[in-house]
Amino acid sequence: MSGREIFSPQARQRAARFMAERGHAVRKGNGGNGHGRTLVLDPAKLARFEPVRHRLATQIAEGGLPTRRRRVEKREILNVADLTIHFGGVHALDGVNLSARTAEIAGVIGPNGAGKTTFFNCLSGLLTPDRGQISFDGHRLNGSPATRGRHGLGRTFQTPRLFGTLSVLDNLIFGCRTADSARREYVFDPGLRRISHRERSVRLARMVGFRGDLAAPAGSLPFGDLRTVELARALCGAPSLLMLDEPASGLDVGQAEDFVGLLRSLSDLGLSILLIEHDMSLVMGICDHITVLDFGQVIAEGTPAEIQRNELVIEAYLGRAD
Amino acid sequence: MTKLIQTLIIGLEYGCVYSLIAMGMVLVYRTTGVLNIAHGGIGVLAGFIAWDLNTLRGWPYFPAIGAGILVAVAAGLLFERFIVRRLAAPALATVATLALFLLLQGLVFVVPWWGNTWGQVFNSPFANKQVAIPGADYSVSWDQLILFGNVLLFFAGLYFILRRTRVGLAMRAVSDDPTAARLMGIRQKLVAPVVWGLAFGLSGLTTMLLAPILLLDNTSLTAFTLKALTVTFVGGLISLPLTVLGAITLSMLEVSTQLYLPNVKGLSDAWPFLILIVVLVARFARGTKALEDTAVAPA
Amino acid sequence: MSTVMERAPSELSPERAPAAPKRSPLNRRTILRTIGLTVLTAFVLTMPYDMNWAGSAFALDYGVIIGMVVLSVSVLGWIGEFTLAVVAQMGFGLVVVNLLQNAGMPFLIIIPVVILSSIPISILLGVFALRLRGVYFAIATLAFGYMAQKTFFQSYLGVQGGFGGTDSKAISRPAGFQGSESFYYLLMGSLLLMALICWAVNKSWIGTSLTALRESEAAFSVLGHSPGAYKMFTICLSGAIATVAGAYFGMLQGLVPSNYFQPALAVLYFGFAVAGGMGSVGGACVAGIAFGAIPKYFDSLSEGKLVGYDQFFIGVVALAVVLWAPGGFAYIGRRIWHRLEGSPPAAPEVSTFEIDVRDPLAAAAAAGAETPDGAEA
Amino acid sequence: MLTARGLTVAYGPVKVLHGIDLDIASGEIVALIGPNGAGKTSTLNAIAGLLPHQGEVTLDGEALPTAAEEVVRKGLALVPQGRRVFPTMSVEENLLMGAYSKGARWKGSDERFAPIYEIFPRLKERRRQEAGRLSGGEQQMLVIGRALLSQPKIVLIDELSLGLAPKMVLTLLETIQRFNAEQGTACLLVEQAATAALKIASSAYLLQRGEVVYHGPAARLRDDVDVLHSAYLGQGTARRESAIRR
Repeated sequence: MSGREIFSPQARQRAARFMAERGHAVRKGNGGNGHGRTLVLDPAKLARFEPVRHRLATQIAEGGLPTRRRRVEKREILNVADLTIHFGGVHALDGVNLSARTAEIAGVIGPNGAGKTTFFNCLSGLLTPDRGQISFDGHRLNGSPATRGRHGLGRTFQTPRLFGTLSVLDNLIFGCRTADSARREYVFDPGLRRISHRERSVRLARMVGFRGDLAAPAGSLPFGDLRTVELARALCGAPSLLMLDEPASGLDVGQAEDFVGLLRSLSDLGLSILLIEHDMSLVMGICDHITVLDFGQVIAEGTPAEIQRNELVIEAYLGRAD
Repeated sequence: MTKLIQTLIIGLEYGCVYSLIAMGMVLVYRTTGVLNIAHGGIGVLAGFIAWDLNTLRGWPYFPAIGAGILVAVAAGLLFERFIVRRLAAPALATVATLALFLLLQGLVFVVPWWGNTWGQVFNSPFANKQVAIPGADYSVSWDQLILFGNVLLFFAGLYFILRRTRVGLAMRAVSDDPTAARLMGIRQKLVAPVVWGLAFGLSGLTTMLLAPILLLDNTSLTAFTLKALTVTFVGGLISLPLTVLGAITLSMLEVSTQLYLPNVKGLSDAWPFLILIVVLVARFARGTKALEDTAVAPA
Repeated sequence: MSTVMERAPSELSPERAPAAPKRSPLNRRTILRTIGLTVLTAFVLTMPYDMNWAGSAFALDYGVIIGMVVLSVSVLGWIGEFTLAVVAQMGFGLVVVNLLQNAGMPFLIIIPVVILSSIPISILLGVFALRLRGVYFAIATLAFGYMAQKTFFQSYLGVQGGFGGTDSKAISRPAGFQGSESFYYLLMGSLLLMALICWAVNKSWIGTSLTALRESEAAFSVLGHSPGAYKMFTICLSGAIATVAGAYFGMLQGLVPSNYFQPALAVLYFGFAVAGGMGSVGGACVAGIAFGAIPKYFDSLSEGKLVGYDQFFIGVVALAVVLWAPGGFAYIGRRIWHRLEGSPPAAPEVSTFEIDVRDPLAAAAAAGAETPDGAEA
Repeated sequence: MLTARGLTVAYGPVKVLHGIDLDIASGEIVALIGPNGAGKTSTLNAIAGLLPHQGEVTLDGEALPTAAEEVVRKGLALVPQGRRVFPTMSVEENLLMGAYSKGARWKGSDERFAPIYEIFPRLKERRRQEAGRLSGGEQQMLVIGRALLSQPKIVLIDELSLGLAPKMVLTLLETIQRFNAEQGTACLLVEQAATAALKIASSAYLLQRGEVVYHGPAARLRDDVDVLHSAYLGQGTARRESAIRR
């Protein structure tokens, strides 16, 4: 049974229910918190995301996506203060402050060379900043990338870094091993802890929409699948904050829309997401909060609507309009 | 006083040898990304050919060593053309130089008339000629003076080539930024043979200069090469002046421990390792911030 | 795979499902494997007698020890590094055996102690490995080996000709294994045991993790696995093998002068490992035994007239391997085996040997310039 | 003068350019703009021979070679992204390398460099300094000067403004404009900071997801801030795109 098959009437019902639920969730979130989503899904947007919903429904029908919604507590999970790093004379990051909350999607945008990826590398411990504090989930974040990974900081890379000669399944199991050895709960689906690595991997792979051969070496996958599998691997590690570095670049429109739906759904289930992305319509469409970097400094932050109106941002992207 | 002069002269002598070898390796590494492990081996080949021509066939000394160096240069060109160019990755080419190193070390035994003995005497015409140093009970041999002179000449020549000639500038451009060099119209196919020829020739020259001081055998350069390898590390495998500085420092330390602290067994031989540790600590204390390949500094 | 099969057979690729009913290649494979294993066992058991025409089993003993050393070098290929300190580690093994034998310890105690004694040195090297990669790490190990030979071994074992002077530096073979043939069985047994351990480790999740580590250290570490621990483990495993090999080497030779432990020899062994296929267990054993034993045979055949030819030919073989089969003997062997089995040819495997010679930062920058994200980010 | 037909670039399985067409007349300044990841840099690198590509690229009716070191000899110079000076070489030596493809030697280099020094007097002041120690703006001057020394018919400049202060960008753009007016060197500018580039360009291409979504006078794109805005910050992108196509 592949994703293309026609569903049973029950599956169709569940799908419809899910779609309604999602629409509801988005609007409720909008009213629920002060600075939340000013983005109201207008009919044109909805039409654009129709394929996503369709595909998500398919995944649910296959038992992929968790559908049970829980009450999600919103609190600050990440707080970065005064993060500074320089390479030679270049200040790649210069006093960056940022915070992220549970069950929200925070976006980091900025022109080329603004320091976005460097920021991620500092957070995940691949780079040591010159200065600055990072507090994560209540305690100060320092130590090796591995320790941070075990504390629940998951990430993907700008160019997907799968373990190419290992099978897709092994890649995912690799993530699951972390989750178990660090005794982490799956924020977005607590039930996952109770099933075997293998089953868990299969479920998460299907959840992110991977339809290929799980036994194939990961290096042989087409590019879009590399991204989805990398995301699934990060999810297998049971992160509480997921950092995605340009998750949609190199994907075609359909895949990108899948991504949007999936991220939104994960975030609704309680996962915090920090996102670097170039595709502005995507960022504006899904982020709750956006931080704009330029020359390593935060030049603006706010809701998508605020960012779109911000003069400084427009200038950073388009140059001075004089 | 005598001891001091002795230290300086012998230290300088070995420093010259280390830096000659190290510079040859840095040159290749910087322009092609290959660590030329065969550097010592090539010198052995050149040395034995020169010895063969001079001692066995009765050629005069200078044409013989000239021929030896020419063979080394030719070997460099052939190695580049038929092996390095076929191997896309510098890492594989590094392994190829390792294979070449083994091959050359063994070659001495394979040529029947070169003899299976360890070490051949290959004296220069200036053997046993010495110059006394005024005011000290010590004299410098002509061979040592020739070594100094040659090294100075070589440095001057290299300086001239790298600063003033088209091909030298192209070599520096390639080592600074291969992609930008291509955009300037510099053809790697023209630069690489020059580099390999130069490096192999340099190795040959080093042997010629060393042979009168030591015996010529299949490992005459190897021990030096290994030490020089640690010295290149001091320059981060990159900087020529730093490499020379490292070489001189190492040799001075070695010689002075041997002369002043003869009782501390093994200290003089431990220096490469100790220097290495100091450099490592300095390099990493200052912080290469990147833990891994992901961390690309912004352009 | 079983869980996946049970859950949703269709989730596997369509090619995999119908492949199961075909039984004939499976049978052929079983037969071939049985034959191969039998022949190999028989050959290993009778080797000293098979090779009788060529001289004493001494050469073979020597080869098996070199096999261990090459295995030690090759194992380090799992973390994508190469070491030039194996010779020094051998030396330490030899010294430890000498000390223990002088203290009157029996063989069965000596070997475990030798293995334990290798750990501090491995950890010292491991500290380097945490900081340095590729050629930089190799140079550090080289400097270490150089220092060990020049200072410690020279003062303990003495230089060539001196032999340390007294009988107290002589090492004897364990009781019952005095003859070359019987000693061979001890050595071969040890080598097979080491190979088995390495093979099992490589097949276990540790091996999977090491593959992952090689493929992307960044991804490996952000997933919460410590690269340092895995590197340290591999270096300790490699060090233990080399140290035990050194212990056996001392037993084989009796007296070993410090000259033997020159770092240049480590370069030679690295060449063997490359020819065998870096990271491959079987390839390393075969290459080590072949390159170790064959020259010794010819040495004894030619009464020493052929000394030195070995390096030349090993150089030629290594060059040929680099040019035409970068995966080494292991790759060639796998291809032949697949042809015999009639299964599809092995995927054009990239050599496991991938050292990045350039500065990691510079290499990353260079690579970044050619990849899409470097070009646009 | 420079034409590209069906230029396609792929990194492995990922296509980043889907067969684009470009035309640049001699003496023209053309801006190639678009958001991050649109394929601008890939376009330049492919034309200059740094990237394998499909499609036909001709200069003055003659097909361009596919190797970068040969392309420059045909009269096309690329100023790559990120100010790729030769850091350990002096400013003079960098400039000499610029003229390498013209067979330059030290002899006569002063006359050769004179026009560059005239445009960028700062470079003359620092001609003996190591290029790696120059400031970002000076390095950018150096790479532009270096590219011009190969006496190209057309120069491709990638992300002139990256990491530079806005004022410096304006100065550099004015210089390019001046050089273009005086020498008639055509120029293809790749810019993320679109407004400034559009000011000096006569025509423009807007690239999105590896496809040309607009080709026409630069002025129109400059005046229609909305179009640009949507292309970069994604506001009702789809509708705007179709409007442009019409």
